[in-house]
Amino acid sequence: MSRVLALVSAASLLAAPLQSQDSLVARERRRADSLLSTWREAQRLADVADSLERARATAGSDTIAVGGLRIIVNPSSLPLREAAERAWPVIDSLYGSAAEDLPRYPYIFRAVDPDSGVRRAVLHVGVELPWDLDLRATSMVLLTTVTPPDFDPALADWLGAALRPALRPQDERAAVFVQLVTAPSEAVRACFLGDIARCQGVLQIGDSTGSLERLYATPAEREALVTGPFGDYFARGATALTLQNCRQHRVDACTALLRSLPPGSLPRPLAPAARMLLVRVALHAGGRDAYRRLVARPSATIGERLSSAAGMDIDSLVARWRNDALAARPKPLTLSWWASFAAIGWTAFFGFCALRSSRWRL
Amino acid sequence: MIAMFRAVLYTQWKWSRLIVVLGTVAAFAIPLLSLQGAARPDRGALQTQELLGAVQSWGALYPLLATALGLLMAIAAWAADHRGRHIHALTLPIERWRYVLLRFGAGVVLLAAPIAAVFIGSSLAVLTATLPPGLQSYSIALAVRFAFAVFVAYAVFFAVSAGTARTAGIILGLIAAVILVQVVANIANIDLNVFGAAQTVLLLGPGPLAVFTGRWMLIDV
Amino acid sequence: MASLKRWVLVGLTACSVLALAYLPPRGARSSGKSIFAVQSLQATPARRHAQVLADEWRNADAGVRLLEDRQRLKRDSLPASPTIVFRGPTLPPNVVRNVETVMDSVWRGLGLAETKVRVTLVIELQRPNGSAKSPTPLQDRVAYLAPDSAHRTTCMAYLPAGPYWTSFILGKLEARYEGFAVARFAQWLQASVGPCAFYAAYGTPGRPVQSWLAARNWDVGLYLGSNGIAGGRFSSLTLLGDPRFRWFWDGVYSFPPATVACLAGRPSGCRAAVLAGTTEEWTIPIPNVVLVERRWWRAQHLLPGERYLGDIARTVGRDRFLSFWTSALPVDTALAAALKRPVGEWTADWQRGFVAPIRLGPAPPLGGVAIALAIAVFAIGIVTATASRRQIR
Amino acid sequence: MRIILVLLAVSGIPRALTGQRWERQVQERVQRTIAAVGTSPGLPVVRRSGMLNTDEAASFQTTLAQHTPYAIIAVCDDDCSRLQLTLLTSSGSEIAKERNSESLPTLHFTATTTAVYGIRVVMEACRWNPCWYAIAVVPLRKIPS
Repeated sequence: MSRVLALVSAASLLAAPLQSQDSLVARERRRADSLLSTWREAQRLADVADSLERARATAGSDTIAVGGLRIIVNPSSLPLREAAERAWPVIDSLYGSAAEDLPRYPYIFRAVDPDSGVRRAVLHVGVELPWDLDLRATSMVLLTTVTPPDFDPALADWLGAALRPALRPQDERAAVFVQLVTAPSEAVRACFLGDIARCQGVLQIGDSTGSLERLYATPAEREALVTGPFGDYFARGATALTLQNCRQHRVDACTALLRSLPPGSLPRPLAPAARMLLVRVALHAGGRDAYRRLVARPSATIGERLSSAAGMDIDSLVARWRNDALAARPKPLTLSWWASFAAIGWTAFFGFCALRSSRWRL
Repeated sequence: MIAMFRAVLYTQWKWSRLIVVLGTVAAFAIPLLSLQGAARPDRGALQTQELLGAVQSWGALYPLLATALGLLMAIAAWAADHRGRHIHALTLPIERWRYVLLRFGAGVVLLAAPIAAVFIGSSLAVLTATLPPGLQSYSIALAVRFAFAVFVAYAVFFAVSAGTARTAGIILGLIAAVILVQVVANIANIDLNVFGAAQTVLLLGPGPLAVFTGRWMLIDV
Repeated sequence: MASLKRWVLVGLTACSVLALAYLPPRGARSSGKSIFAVQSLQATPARRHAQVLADEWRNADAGVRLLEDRQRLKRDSLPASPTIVFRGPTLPPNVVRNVETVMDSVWRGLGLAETKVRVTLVIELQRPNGSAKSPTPLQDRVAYLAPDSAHRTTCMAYLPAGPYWTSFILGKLEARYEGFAVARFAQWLQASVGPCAFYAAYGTPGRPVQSWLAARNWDVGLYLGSNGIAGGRFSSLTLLGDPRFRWFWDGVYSFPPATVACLAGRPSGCRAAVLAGTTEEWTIPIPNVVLVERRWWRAQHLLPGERYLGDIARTVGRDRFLSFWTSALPVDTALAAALKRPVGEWTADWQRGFVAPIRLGPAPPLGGVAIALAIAVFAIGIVTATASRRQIR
Repeated sequence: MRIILVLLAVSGIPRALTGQRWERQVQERVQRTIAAVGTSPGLPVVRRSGMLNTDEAASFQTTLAQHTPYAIIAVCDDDCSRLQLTLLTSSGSEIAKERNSESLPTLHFTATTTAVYGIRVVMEACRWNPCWYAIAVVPLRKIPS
């Protein structure tokens, strides 16, 4: 009898911790599984709720169709039709034949009272617009919120912005010219002076390896980059010492710091406007199907996509981009006629005030 | 002497009553405005942050008001004497230094009204507001600081304005010269930061103008 | 005199009108209007509910994974250093060895050798995103499985490596050639051991301390090292920036009043900030999973709270810290006994070691006031002196 | 009886060989104490070991044979300064308690009848949690009457 009891007690003692661990894991696993199934159910419900919201948002709304544009909006005094008639040719000229796909991406607007104090239903779908926008502002909204058809993330990452119609094409070109002249990068300067290969490097349309060497070739540029925009970032923690070395013109230290940046965070010497202009040039050269060709193969490199869109080899495309940018040199400062008149007027006014001064009267 | 002071006080009141009354109303208004919305009982942490942000923003007006009051009162104190080329003042049967002190004293007495208005306004605003837990009001400290700022501004501008036009011209010229030097240094890319040095010496830490700078928080932790 | 009364009356009337206009009940009702004319897009309540559930699942899933890893643990590693387990792609042996070598040096750097509570680091190399079947697993928060009644001598730390450290560990980062990248990796490991470092160094805390730390999610025990959590002097305070700028104060006021008061060097505020979480008896769950906030530096009661307990341990020495750590007395009594000073005073001094006390309220610097008054008096003196020499020409 | 011995061997000795420093420490101490008190041939020494945080308790049951004097001893590691040892009946009422011997409490007991008894150990003071402990129920040689 006593042996059996001892056996039972010893066995139970040995088994206890293992059992408790197993049961704990099993219990937690069950909890996680039940949470997961609840989440799946909630997800399904959320999908239904979203679709209902979409239906609710578009119910009782007018649908305005101009060309490929579809605008769903509640009845209001917004001049959306006229705005769409203005915007459509610009959008159509950018996306070409792909603009026919735009009905797949309708605008959903909710015209609202511009008085911010008025209580409104929470917005779950679409965009709110104050109903007092004028025709120009409304057309701007359409141009700046149009969804580029089949615009893939790879292209978006490289471009740094969505591809939409340019509001001021001449200004965009002029901005690129200024960048080519002023960007603190030898590679950009070489591009400006006509080195097309360097242009491709700074536009990052080739392979992405050794980007640091291609974008910031000289030690001075790297030091300026590290001590300038990244000065604060590197001044703390383990990089502080290396930063000091970099400040003392140690090239290896500056390079090391820049290499330690997370992938993709190395600043590009040319702003998105430059790449945007390159795409516009390609689309302009490639005709109405250019955009379709541009978005046809998201897996291809940017260079291949651009040259297939433009229907020409990448070198000539980049050369054309450079010529466009150089042709858009900003106008030198000119004095407008009214400014000179204003200057003379003010001079006369203050002169008159001076003559009226009591000090002249005896 | 009392009668003399009363006479100076009265004349100075006549010259500067508009400044005093407007300054008093402004001094009363700023604390009320800075605590707008503080009476809502449903303030969470974020609202507390908003409230303190608003108090901090409105706080910038106190030193401005103090400076403006000091400047205008100082100008008003001497304007008449300058106009009369000090003949009246010099003919009075009183030592000139006493006369200066009477003028200064009269200005200080008149400036007591806006200082009191800051105290009353801030006390009223605080009493009628529901402050989030953890925050407290600093009405007295605010009024005392305002008094210091007004006194210092008045004294400095009183001294400048008591001088001749030539003195004022020299002071303004010096300031203009410093600005010019800084601008030229910036253009020529010379590593010279006169403004920074002046800021460090005058405004930061225990600088002579530190009483005007910093945060004038009526409500704080 | 009549004119004086009239002007005084005008002033009083203006003030009364202002008071009527702006004081409650009329003035202070804020309408809560948005300053923007249009509102931005919001998720539907159903979608938000799904997101909350996804978050709960992430936390539960992280706990389960830690428990499963703990069961699978092999005890063949050296007793004097933490075990390292990698999740994700299989790594070549030399990579694992490199990481273990760095971890050993980190462990020695923390002054740790063989410990009663062993630490296991589960380094999660970057995982794929979620699908329709499950949400994205926890990837951006560090989680700890504290020793509990089921397993008393293991503390598990779950470290999602993220894209940067994953590429570093896999040797795909250009910076792998750079010495300091290794140093930063060591810092990352040291900072990531978190509460497990305290369990290893000082064992399981007594119930009051455990409950206190659980109530505040270990915000004062996230870092045992003596440097800043990101090396050098870097701490959560550094993120506040420069007091001359407006955003510094926005940052300061985003913390609880006690924390702000402590930043101003007030012992009462420091005491309240330290003892936050001691009022209620916090039940320790089983399993005891500690999930560190994504932005932990925004959820602190002390700045830089992450090193508070580490600094106390270094200051008072191991024996006194252990007496506090395992004490059955209330936290304030035990801590004051270990510090041999009132908690508020010691903490205020500790706080001053990192940042000069911020100035709250409108009080100006005394020195400034004194100098300003001296200048004012001096100016008046000059005027009185020059006035005596005034002449009419 | 052989089966019990096997189980006890599994529970105790191999873990002592592979465990941490503190676990080895208590195993060695209990071994030395058993040797010091001396055991009765033929009857097994029941041993338990484990770890406890301050103020935690652990208990187990074992069978004590009638008319056999037993020494029930408990040891703990260097970080433990006070251990409480209690002998209980199977129904849980206390028979004997030892709390004054700091880290080496010992109970002497001779059962009138063979029965299951409970043994409880309480970790009263451990400066570095958890503290390891080990208990041995040692049958002593019967004193000839």
